[in-house]
Parts: sequence; structure tokens; C-alpha cells
Amino acid sequence: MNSGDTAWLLVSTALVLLMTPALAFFYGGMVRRKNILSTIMMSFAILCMISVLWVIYGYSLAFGPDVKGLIGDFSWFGLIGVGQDPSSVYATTVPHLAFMAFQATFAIITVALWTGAVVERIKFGALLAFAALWFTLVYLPVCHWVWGAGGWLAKLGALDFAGGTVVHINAGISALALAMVLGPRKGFKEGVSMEPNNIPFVVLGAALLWFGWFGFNAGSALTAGGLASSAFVATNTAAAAAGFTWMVLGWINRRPSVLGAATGAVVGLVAITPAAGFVPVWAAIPIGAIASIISYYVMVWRARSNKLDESLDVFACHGMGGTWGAIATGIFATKAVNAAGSGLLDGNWNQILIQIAAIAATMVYAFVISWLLAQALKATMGLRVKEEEEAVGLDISQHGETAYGGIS
Amino acid sequence: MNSGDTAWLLVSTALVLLMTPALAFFYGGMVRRKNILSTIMMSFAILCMISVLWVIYGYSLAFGPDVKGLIGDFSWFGLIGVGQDPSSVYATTVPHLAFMAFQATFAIITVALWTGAVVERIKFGALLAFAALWFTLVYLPVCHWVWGAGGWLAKLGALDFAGGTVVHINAGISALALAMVLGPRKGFKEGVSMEPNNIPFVVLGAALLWFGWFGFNAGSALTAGGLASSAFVATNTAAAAAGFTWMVLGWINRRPSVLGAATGAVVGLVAITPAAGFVPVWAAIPIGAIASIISYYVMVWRARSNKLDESLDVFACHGMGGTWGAIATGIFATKAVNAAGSGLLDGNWNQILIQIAAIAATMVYAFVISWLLAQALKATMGLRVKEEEEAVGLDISQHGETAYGGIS
Amino acid sequence: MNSGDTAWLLVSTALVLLMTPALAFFYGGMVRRKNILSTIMMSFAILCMISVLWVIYGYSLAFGPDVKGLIGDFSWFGLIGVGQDPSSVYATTVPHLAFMAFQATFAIITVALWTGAVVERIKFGALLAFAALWFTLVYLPVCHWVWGAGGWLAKLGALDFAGGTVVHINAGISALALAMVLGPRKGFKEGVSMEPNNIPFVVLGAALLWFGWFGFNAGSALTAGGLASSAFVATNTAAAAAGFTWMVLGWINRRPSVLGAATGAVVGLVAITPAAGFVPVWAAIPIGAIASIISYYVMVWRARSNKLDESLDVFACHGMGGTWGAIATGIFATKAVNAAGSGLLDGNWNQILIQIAAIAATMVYAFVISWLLAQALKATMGLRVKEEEEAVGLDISQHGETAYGGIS
Amino acid sequence: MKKIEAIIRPEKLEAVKDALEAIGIPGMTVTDIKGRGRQKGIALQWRAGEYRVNFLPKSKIEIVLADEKCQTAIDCICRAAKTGKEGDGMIFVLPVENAWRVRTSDSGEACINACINGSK
Amino acid sequence: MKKIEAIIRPEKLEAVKDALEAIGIPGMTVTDIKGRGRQKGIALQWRAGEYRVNFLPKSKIEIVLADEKCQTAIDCICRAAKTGKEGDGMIFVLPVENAWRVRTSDSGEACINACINGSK
Amino acid sequence: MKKIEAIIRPEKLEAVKDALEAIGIPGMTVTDIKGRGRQKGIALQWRAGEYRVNFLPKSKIEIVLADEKCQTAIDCICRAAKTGKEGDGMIFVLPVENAWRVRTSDSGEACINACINGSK
Ligand SMILES: Nc1ncnc2c1ncn2[C@@H]1O[C@H](COP(=O)(O)OP(=O)(O)O)[C@@H](O)[C@H]1O
Ligand SMILES: Nc1ncnc2c1ncn2[C@@H]1O[C@H](COP(=O)(O)OP(=O)(O)O)[C@@H](O)[C@H]1O
Ligand SMILES: Nc1ncnc2c1ncn2[C@@H]1O[C@H](COP(=O)(O)OP(=O)(O)O)[C@@H](O)[C@H]1O
Repeated sequence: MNSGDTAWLLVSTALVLLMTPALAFFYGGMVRRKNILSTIMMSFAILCMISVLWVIYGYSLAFGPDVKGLIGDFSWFGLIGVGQDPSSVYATTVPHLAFMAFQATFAIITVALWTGAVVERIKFGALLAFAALWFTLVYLPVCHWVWGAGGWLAKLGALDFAGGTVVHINAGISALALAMVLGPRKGFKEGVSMEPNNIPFVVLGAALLWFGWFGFNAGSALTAGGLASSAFVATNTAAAAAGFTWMVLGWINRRPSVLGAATGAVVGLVAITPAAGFVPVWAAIPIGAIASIISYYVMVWRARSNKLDESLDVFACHGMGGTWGAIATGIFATKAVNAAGSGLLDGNWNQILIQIAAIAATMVYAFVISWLLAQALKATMGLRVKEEEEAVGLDISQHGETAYGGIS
Repeated sequence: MNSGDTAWLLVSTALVLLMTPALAFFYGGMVRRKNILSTIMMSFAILCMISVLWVIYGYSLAFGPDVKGLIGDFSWFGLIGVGQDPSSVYATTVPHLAFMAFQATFAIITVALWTGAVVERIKFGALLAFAALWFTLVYLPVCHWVWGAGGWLAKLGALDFAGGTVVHINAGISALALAMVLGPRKGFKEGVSMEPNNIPFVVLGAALLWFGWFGFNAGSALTAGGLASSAFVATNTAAAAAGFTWMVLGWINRRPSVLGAATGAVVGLVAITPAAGFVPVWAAIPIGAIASIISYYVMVWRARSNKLDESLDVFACHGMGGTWGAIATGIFATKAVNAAGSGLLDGNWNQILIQIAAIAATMVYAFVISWLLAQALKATMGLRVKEEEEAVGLDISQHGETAYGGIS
Repeated sequence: MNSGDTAWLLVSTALVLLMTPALAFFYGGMVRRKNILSTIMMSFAILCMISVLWVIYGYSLAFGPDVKGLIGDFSWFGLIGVGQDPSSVYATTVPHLAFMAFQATFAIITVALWTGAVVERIKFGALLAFAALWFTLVYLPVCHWVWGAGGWLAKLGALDFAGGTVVHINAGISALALAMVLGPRKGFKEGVSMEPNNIPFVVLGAALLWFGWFGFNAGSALTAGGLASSAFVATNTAAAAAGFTWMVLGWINRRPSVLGAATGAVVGLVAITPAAGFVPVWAAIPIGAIASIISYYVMVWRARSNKLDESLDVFACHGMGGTWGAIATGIFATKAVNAAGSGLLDGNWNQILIQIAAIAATMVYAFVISWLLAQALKATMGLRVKEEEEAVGLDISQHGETAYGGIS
Repeated sequence: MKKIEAIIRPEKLEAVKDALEAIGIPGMTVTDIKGRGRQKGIALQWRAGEYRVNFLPKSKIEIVLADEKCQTAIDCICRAAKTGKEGDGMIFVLPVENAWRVRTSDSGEACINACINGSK
Repeated sequence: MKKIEAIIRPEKLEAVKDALEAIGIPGMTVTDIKGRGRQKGIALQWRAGEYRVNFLPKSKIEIVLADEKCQTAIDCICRAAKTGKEGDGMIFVLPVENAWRVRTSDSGEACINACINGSK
Repeated sequence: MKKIEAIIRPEKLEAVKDALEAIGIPGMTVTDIKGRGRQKGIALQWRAGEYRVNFLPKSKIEIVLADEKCQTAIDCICRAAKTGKEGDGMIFVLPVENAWRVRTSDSGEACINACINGSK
């Protein structure tokens, strides 16, 4: 056991955990004022719920002994056997519990990510039900496929350093499915202003996400050394390149907007996620910049639709950013950085095909299951709040609160 | 000296330090708008003041060579002899200065905790005077009893991993005494709305508290290894379980509120504090859940009183949460987790009695001294602002500022 | 390579990186509401831009092989040769990339610091142009002089632990030059209220700066051991002493203001920056307290001018705080803390003269080049927004956004 | 000229604006206000239990218009803002003596009409 | 019908509300405003030194009520809002031509009274 | 007595305040409002692309003053608030029946004048 590695992994875990409240502010600032608390609450409640479900059965299903490459078994139910000594399989220089905790934070934020698609209209109870089911039926299997010992995508050779498929594509495509079933907000594309209520909060969220993402990506090295440092630098560089690129895109079209720069930075962080520990640092510049270009235009295209109200563009940001990142990993990965993976840069064409296979498998699986789950909930408990409740705002109707109290 | 342990302890210290500003936002969001700055300022000024007092004489009295089990002496006044080499008594793998700094942050936040009881009406000068006196006469002795080498509660065998008695019970019970002497806010229970002015700030504070609490609890292992990892996981799990439980309690009664979930998470963190490094991870679920139930109903009960305006319920949250946590440590502690302590789970009934003794000693001592100090200040400099000042708000009357400036 | 040191340096890098968004809130809260986003955007866009420029050519020019003591060469352009192994010159126990990343965060925040002087009236395009030029022509050389292997100020024996000259004096004096060329805001000293729009954001920024500054100063030890611990404690103590002193100064004159306490804490952090790893812990108290007194009265003096609108007093806070800190390093440095430097305390009068030489060199160089750059941009692209744009606010005119949307 | 002051539910503002625009009344001023009436306030969630808020958020719409347009506008607002539950709001009509357009310094009814027509 | 517009200190709002309610006037609309008058503004603390704020926060209460209730209400507000120091505020009375209740489409004085009585 | 309600651009508020003060009218009440008129709203930047905002922020100034001062004040506001571009705003004049000063319980025109003179 190595105390430096353990220190780094514990810190990384705390950093990634902070990302879920950060996301709450990132999303919360972008909705209308009457829905800010409800938007924040989605992430906060998921943070609470998934933390508990993860230690009860989530870790076991995702990382426990493999069942046909598809899922873990229940051997580690309630963390039986997951203790202070290192695991023999995962992160062998740190306590098994530290690795378990690190992975918990990934599960939490992935579930919180897609809430951006359903803000301002989903029933809170339905949200929690969907979250618990989606976590169990979508997140845990996909996580096992890619990162679990024996997972079929891992065996295929798919490279995903910190969660391009498991986290971002998974959440992005599910967001799309859920938004399609849920339907658009009232007044969407009918002249009602969907004004972001607090852009400073969006920046605060983006800044804390950026900060936490060092744990996400550099922490995924699982040791405190050269690989973590390389992933760290790639992460920062991609975020910066993407933030700057998005700002320029906005400028070309009209103005360099703060909302755009913050969004761009997050998209860059998404795109570098699968690649961070595989690619040379300079590659982070094109990875970030291209991610912004792709997500920007996908967002413009999505916004043209009068029906698809994927409100905070989780698909454009995370789905597309993650897809580009996964492909870019296939392009820029090199053994010079990490012996575990080589891509086109090392002349290995094959890797790109494997990456595409992993993307496709994740997309199809996540979309189909999410769509079925959403339909099932719609048919049973119902997904949407009542029309008056939506009009009054979810803060009051779902939570009995208003964000800012008091005469003046 | 171990660089990994040192890295972890320095990071933990930074994390715990951040908790005091986090508390400023947690509390600041819950008061009326005219008092937000004054509430924030209480924590901020205490952070400044106690930081300095701690290095001058606080550390010496709390951790310096023991005097009859009651208090340290002045040998380490001005940190004489507290240097870059490890102490031979405390945290022997890290620089003595690092341990000293880590402990400083505990003193700071404990003093800031009880300010929640006196917001919106205390005179700023009186607050600082009380803080300095309370720190010296209550915090330092109790800290020495429990954590100082030779402290009588330590010798008795009381288990307090990261501050159930020293921090939470201590602050919670003192809050009660101080609120009783100070009296309720004007308009309390007379129909004046005590509207929380900024619930997003409450969540921001709770999130940063949660984040910082990893340093508080897992840092208290003082090394970066299995024990820290176990405490880390217990901390997160208890926070999550408690946040979720509180949300459900609110839901049963009316609505799942954001304010409730944030409060619950903090209560869970409080309860796991004394237990974090002694109990198995699964025990964090009942510890957190039961903490929320206890604090919730104590808060409901307190709120029925027309006279006891312990405004932000420091007693219900920290006093009761800490008490339950200290007892739970006696129940769930096991040598399987930490050789230093075993409780009912290991068949050791005795530990619960020791825990109760420590709780009782802390409660009685802290309550009596706080009550006397408050009375003394009331009689001399006066504790409350003038009636008009309270009506205008403490931001303007005490600090000459308003939180949000400008015509729109 | 040491994993504990690496963990600490990576964490420190993340902490320092967070300081730039923290600064965005610190500054953003102090301007009028119509300019909050534009103020935040300055820091955020600089964070993106400098992150990329640093990896492309900045690190090479600042730390690459020395050219006559004045600047690095282009050997490390695009980080060629800067890899996962430690450098043989800098921070030899951690990956070279980690040291590079740590230094990146210093460059970023230094460029962001002087934006406080030009808020509420500078054209966004001009700001970015000035930032890129200033980074290249001022920051990189001065950084090389003091910290680069072979830099002439380093060879002279100037002590600057974490950036008194490189960061604070450099930014502070440049702020002055830029503000002089740019001219005051419309309505300055003509009765228009320059009301801070959000003091809680100022406190949030100050708190996150304080938190991040542990990485800044204690991280500059480049190892996780006694020196880092000593610098850590000195940092916290100076911040606290300065925050408290400023609060008292305000109180003597009228009221203990929150804005004052937050400003004081930052000034204390500035002053301890060059000294943190050279001076004994107790010295942090006078260093912090005197820093507040100096900056306070310089600010009062500056505010008397009807023409010099150095809006957020970067010169008074960082320029003067840094100058005092650099001199204090010459006074209080002692080999008992760090073998690398001794000052008056060790009987070495000479060190103060060296410190003054370094201060003077930095001030003259930074002022002259900044002034010339500003004049050049003024003559070509123009520095200021149009008068109507300034009246409407930069949020709308430069970025097409308003901070808080929605009919409440 | 008259001034209509309508206190409505905030969530009905967009609907009222659209309804007025449809009948050729585009000019209006909106204020966030808090009100009490039949509806006395609501209970909001505190950490545990509830607290009462005495004033509820409403939107006030002010429209200055020619006498003859007044009744149409009132009917229009009533229709668009109604939910049938307590708290729907009130409409008041006040006399206005004169009006000026700052940009042109025009005054009188013409200046109000100009606005309405000009917007077509 | 008349409309009373009272500009008062924000910290007196609860007292005024209670006083009005006690004399049977529950309906009112409150706006956060900023004002200047005899009291010209205040100096607030800047980081070092002070800055002047030209407008002070006040609350505006608007009440529409029957002519005969008007004087009682004014006296009541004056009493409840007074501190005797500069900045206590002003009360203005404006004529109102008519009133409608959105929920019921009632109009006239009846609609105002209904509110007052209904609330008992 | 009359009440002037002027809707102006927020960035012109300081100028209007100074201009009014210069002609001896220091008392006023300011409200942050949102308005629509000729100027229909603006497009603001969304993450990619834009969204429309239907109401623009404006400032409403309310001044109660003696009949004879009214025209001077209106001219003064028009001058100070004008930019010549759409969205400059409107001024409305309403009749006021009476005024009270809370602090002194004075009423009538004297009470308004007192304010103006007292401020000299
Ligand atoms: N007499 C009044 N004077 C001024 N405003 C009033 C008066 N009565 C009601 N209002 C305003 O109208 C709003 C709605 O009134 P309320 O009586 O709740 O509506 P409803 O008649 O539909 O139940 C109140 O919140 C208040 O702002
Ligand atoms: N002539 C006026 N027109 C409109 N509002 C006024 C006028 N005079 C005063 N006010 C309002 O009344 C408030 C209190 O006025 P002020 O003169 O300060 O009170 P006092 O008479 O008690 O000193 C002001 O802040 C302003 O909002
Ligand atoms: N008929 C009206 N009733 C009430 N307020 C109005 C009316 N017309 C305009 N306004 C207010 O005046 C503001 C400026 O009006 P606008 O027509 O845009 O000005 P301009 O005539 O200079 O173009 C609007 O935002 C609105 O607040």
C-alpha cells in the first residue's frame, strides 16, 4: 500500500464528489427562477440516494466478480469483503475502500448528468424512481462492461480512461430518450422566455466542475505519478482550449458569451475524459477545440426543433462530447504516454473501430433501456407535474419553497 | 516522516478550513436578507480571530503538556518547540506543525458553529468577546480532556474520532445556553416571517461542508491509508443516508424540501463524526438515518416554543446529532475497523457508559460556563443590538453594508 | 519520484487553479450589477487563454534553458521534452509535467489579477489582446528572472517563495499603468454610486482564494513535508491577522465591514506569499497585520484622487502587499526555517537590499512595458467601450447577457 | 386617457402579454410585487415544519391607453389571467391627465396611439 | 374609490400590515422601491472608506378602498409607520375610477368591499 | 397636486436625478420595472444561439409635486433621459388628491413643498 497514492485517490474522490453539487449550480443557474431549487434538488437528492445504493449493491454489481462479461455478481453486497486492504484486481496500491469510494462518485454524477434534460417539468417522485432504476439497469451494467474485471468491452480492448462511454455517452443518450418521452416544457418555442436565472451560478458550477475534474481524470490514474500528471495537464488544456473555442464561436456569430465559455469548458472536459491518460498533452488542444465545434453546432441544430426540448442539452454536451472524446482516444492514444493503449498515432487503425463499437453498444443499450423505463414510468406513476404546477414552478409545487425569500 | 501522510493531512487541513466559510453560507442563506452579511461575518471574523489565538496560546493549552488531565500548560506558547519535525506524541508520521494546523481548523469551526443560535440580534462586539472567552474557557479544556495526551476523558477511554463531544455537543449545548440568555428575535412567533433569504446559498454551504468534512473525518486518521479510507466512506454514506431520510420525513409531512435535504446531510455528517474511524461502513446507514429522525423531531419540538429562539437550531443539529453519534460510536465501534476502540458490536457494553459519561461531562461543563459567560457579558457590555438596529437589520446597523447593491 | 510529493503538488495545482474563478467572484461581486458578468468573464477567458499559451510557449520561455539570465529559450516549445519523469532542475521528486502544471496556474492568476483595475469600461477584445501581450512580454521574463534556472534575480539572491515579485508586484504595478492609460469610469467621482452588487460573492471569492492559497504557498515547497507545513501555517496566520486588522481599522473609522475583512484577508495572503517558506510562523502575525495597515491607507489615499480610477485597487492590495511581503522576507527570513534564505533575523542586512533591488527591477520593468503596451493598443484597436455601451453595462454590450434573468 | 393597473399571477404574465398584443396593445410596464388579499399568504417548508409568508408574489401590469380602449383591455386581461382560484388578482383604472414620449417629446393621446399604431 | 400609496420604511411593513388588518383592510400590494426625499441617501462602507448611496430602500404599499375608509387607513398607516426620524415616508391619495376582480369579473366598489368583508 | 410617472432607461437614472435636483425637486421614488413598447425586447446570448426576452429593464420614477411645477419637471426629465433611440420611455401625469408626511402627519401641498424647500 502506498500512502501517496492513497492520499491522491482520497483527494480525487472528494473532488469528484464535489462535482455533483457543482452540477446542481451549473444547471440551476440556467433554468427559470421558479425552478432553480427543483433543479438543484435533483442533483442533491441523487447524490444522497446513489451514495447509499452504491454501497449496498451498486459496487458489487459493477465491479464484483464477473458474470459472463455482462455484470458483477452479489458477492460484495453491502461491501462484504471490501476492506482497508487493497483489492487484488483494482488499484492495487490503495485500500479497496478508497477505490470503491472513488467509483461511487462516478456513479453519482452520471445519474445526475441527465437531469439537465428534464428540468422544469418532471415530477420529483418520478425523477427519483427513474434515477434508481436507471442506475441499476443502465449504469451498473455499462460500467461493468468497460471497467469491471472481465467486462466484455474491456476485453474487446475499448479504451476509456475516465468515463467517455460509461459516464458521458451513457448519460447523454439517456437524456435524449427521457426528454423524448417526457415532452417539451409548456411554452417551449411559443415565445415564452426561458431565461437563465443566474449566470454567475452557472460559472460557479463550471468552475467547481473544472476543479473537480482533476480528480475525475487525473485521479483515474489511481496512482500519484507521471500518468496522473499527464492526465492532469491534458484535462486542463482541453478545458481551456474548448472554453476559448466556444467563446470564439459565439463571438463570430454575435458576442463572446459567458454562458458559452462556461459551456465550452465543460464540453472540453467531457471530451478529454476518455482520453486524458492515453494521449500526449498537445493532443488536448485539438480534442478540446473540436469538441466545442461539434457540440456547438449540435446544440444549434437541436434548438431548431420545435419538439425536442432536451432542455440543458445534455446530449449535445455530454453525448456528443463523449463520443468525440472516445473516437479521439482511438486517434491520439500512444504507448509513449500509457503502455495500456495505442491508437492511430501509433499506427493502430484498429483501435478506432473498437472505440466505435464501444460507443455504439453504449448508445443503443442506454437509449433503449432509458426509453423503455421512461415509458413504463409514464404509464404507471406519470412523469410530468400538472399544468398549473409547471406554471407556478417546481420550487413551490414540488418542494414548497422559493429560492429567495423576503420583501427585498 | 511520511510524505503521503503529510500530503493528506495538509489537504485535510485546507478542507476543514474551508468549512468555516461554508458554514457562513449555510447559515447566511437561512436568515432574512437584512442580516445575511452579519451572519456571514460572524463566521469570517471568528475564522480570523481564532486562527491567531490558536497559534498564540490555544494549541499549547489544548495539546501542550498535561496539567492534571484538565488542560495543557503554556510550554508551547507562540508555538515554541512546535516545528517541522513530527511530534513524539501526536501524529508521529507528519510534521508537528501540520498536526497543529489541522487541529486549528477544528477550533475555528467549533466556535463558528454556535453563532447560528444568535443571528439577527447579537451585537457584533459582544459576539467577538464571547467567542474569544468561550474558545479559551470552554473549547480548549474540553478539547484537552478528549484529545490531549493525558486528558481525563481520553484516559477514561471515551471514543471521539473527529469531534462528537469536542466539536458538536460542545457547540450545540453552548448555543442553547447563549440563546436562552440572549432572548428571541423581535417578532419571533408574532407573525413576522423569518424567511430564508437564499436557499441556493444554503445548499452551497452544505455542499462545501460535505466536501470539507472528508478532511474533518478521514483526515482525523492522521495517515493516508485504510483507516482514512474507511472513515471517508462512512462519512459519505452517513451524510447521504441522513440527507435522504430528512427529505423523506419532510415528504411524509408535506413536501421533500431542499432546505431539509441540506440540513439532513449536515446532521448525518455530525452524527458520523465521532464514529467515522471506529465503525464498519454499513453502520453509517443507520447512524445517519437515525440522526435525521432525532434532529428532525427535536427541531419540530423546539419550534413549538414561543420563547426559545435558538434560531438556526444548532442544538437540534449539532447537539443532538453529536450526542447520537457519540452513543452510536459506543454501539457500533469494532476492533475489526480500528484496534483503538470496541463497542457493543464487539460485546463491550461498557463503552456505551463511557460515552454517556463523556457526553454528560461535556454538556454540563459547556452549558454552565456558556451560560455564565453570556450573563456576564449581558451585564457588562450588553449582548443585543438596539431595537431599531434589529429592525433595520444587522448588515446596516453593525457593518454599514447591504448585501446586494444597486438599482436592479 | 515521490508519490506523496506528487500527490501534494497535483492537489496544490488544482487549488491554485481554482483561485482564478475565485478571483472572478471576488472582483465580480464588487462591481455594479450591470458589469458582473463582464468582470467574471475577464478571469474566465484569461484562464482559458493563458492555459493554452502556457503549454505552447509560456513554460519554455519562463523555465526553459536560460538565455543570458533574461528569458528561457524555445527548447521546450509545445512541451517537447517535458514529460512524466522529473526534471533534473526543478522539483526533482515529482513528474516534470506536474511542476509545469503548477507553474501554469501562477501565470494564469497573475494575468487575471490586474483585470481588477480596468473593470466596467474596457473593451473585451482589447482586454484579451493586452492579456496575451502582457503575459508574453512581462510575465514570462519576470518569472524567468526570479524562478528560472539562471535568472538574474535568482542569481542575485532575491528571495521570493511563492510570488511576491513575480505575481503580486508585477500585477499590481501593471494595473496602475493600465488604469492610467485607460482613464476613469464614467461618473467616477461625480456622484454616481459605484455600489458593489453582491458582497456575499466577494466573500465566496475571498474564501476560495484563501483555500486555494494553501496550494499557492505551501505547494511552492514542492514537497510534502516540514517546509510545506511551515508555509501552510504562516499562510493561514497571515491571512487571519490581516483580515482581523483590516476589520479593526474599519471599526475605528466607522464600522467593521465584511468587504474590509475579506479584503484584508486577501492582502495578508499577498504579503505572506514571498515569505511563507522562509519565515518563522510567528512572523506571519506582524507581516499580515502591517500589510493591512499599509494597503488600507494606500487605498484611502488612492480613493482621494479624482482621476486615478484603479477600480478594485489591485495596486494597493497586490502591489503594496507584495512589496511589503518582499521586504518582510528580507527581514524575517531565517535558516532555521529554510536553509535557502536568511534575512535580518539572522543578522543578514544585505538581504533587504537585494529584496529592494528585485522589487525595483520588477516595478520599473512591469510599469514601463505595461504602459507602452496599453498606449499601443489604445492607438490601434482602442481600449474603451463606447460611452453608451459603458452606460448600459458591459454585460449586455460586450457579452449580450444579463446576470439575473426573469421577471422574478 | 386611463391607466389600467392589473395585479395578476406571475405565471399568467406571458399569456396576458400575448392576449393584449393580439388586440393591439403592445405597450406596458411590469413590476414584481407582493400582495395580499383574499389569499392571505402561504406556508412554505422550513427545515422541519413550515413558516408562513404573508405576502405572495404577483405581477403588476400598468398600461396607459385611450379611454375607449379601456374596457376591451380589461376584458382581455380578465380572460387571460383567470384561473378561478383565490389569488387571481384585481384590476384598477385610474385617470391619466397627460402623457409624453421621451424620445419625441410628443404628448397627449396621440403619443399613446402612436405607440400602438407604430408597433403594427 | 381611492388608491392610497404609502411609502414607508421596509422594517415597518409588518407593523403596518397588522395595523391595517386590525381595522379590516386586508388587501394590499407591496413593492420594493428606492427613494429619496429629505433623507438624501446614506454612506455605506467600502473596503476602506465609504461610498454614498443616493437612494434608500423603502416599501411602497398600495391599497384601493372605498372613499369613506380612506382617512381611517391613512391615520392607521401614519401611526404604525412613524419613528419620528427623517425618512419615515409619504402617503399619497389618488382617485380610482373603477375596480375589477379578475376571478369573478365583479366590478365597482362592491368588489373591493367584498374583499374586505370576505376576509373576515 | 400631480404625480409624474416617468419610465426611463436605467442608465439615465442618475442623470435624471441630478437634473431634477438642480431644479429643486429632490423627492422621488424609483422602482425597477420591466417594460415593452415600441422596443419589443431583445435577443440575449444563450449557450449557442440566442433567446428572446420580451420585457426590458427600465426604471420608473414617481414624483408627486404641485401643479405648477409639473411642466418644468416633465421638460427636465425629457431632456435628461433622451437618447433619441427606441426605448427612451414615457411620462404620465396623474391627479393626486392629497398627500401626507408620515413623520409629521402634515398634509396637503404644504407637505410636498416643505420637502422641496426643506431640502435646500
Ligand atoms: N384592496 C386592494 N388594494 C390593493 N391591492 C389589492 C387589494 N385587494 C387585492 N389586491 C391585490 O390583488 C391580489 C389578489 O387579491 P386576492 O384577493 O388574493 O385575489 P382573489 O380575489 O382572486 O382571491 C393581492 O395579492 C393584492 O396584491
Ligand atoms: N415628492 C415626492 N414624490 C414621490 N415620492 C416622494 C416624494 N417625497 C418623498 N418621497 C418618498 O418618500 C420617502 C421618504 O421621504 P423623506 O423626505 O425622506 O421622509 P421624511 O419626510 O420622513 O424625512 C422617500 O424616500 C421617497 O421614496
Ligand atoms: N401604453 C403604455 N403604457 C404603459 N407603459 C408604457 C406604454 N408604452 C410604453 N410604456 C413603457 O415605456 C417604455 C418605453 O417605451 P418604448 O415605446 O419602447 O419607448 P420609445 O417610445 O422611446 O420607443 C416601455 O418599456 C414601457 O415600460
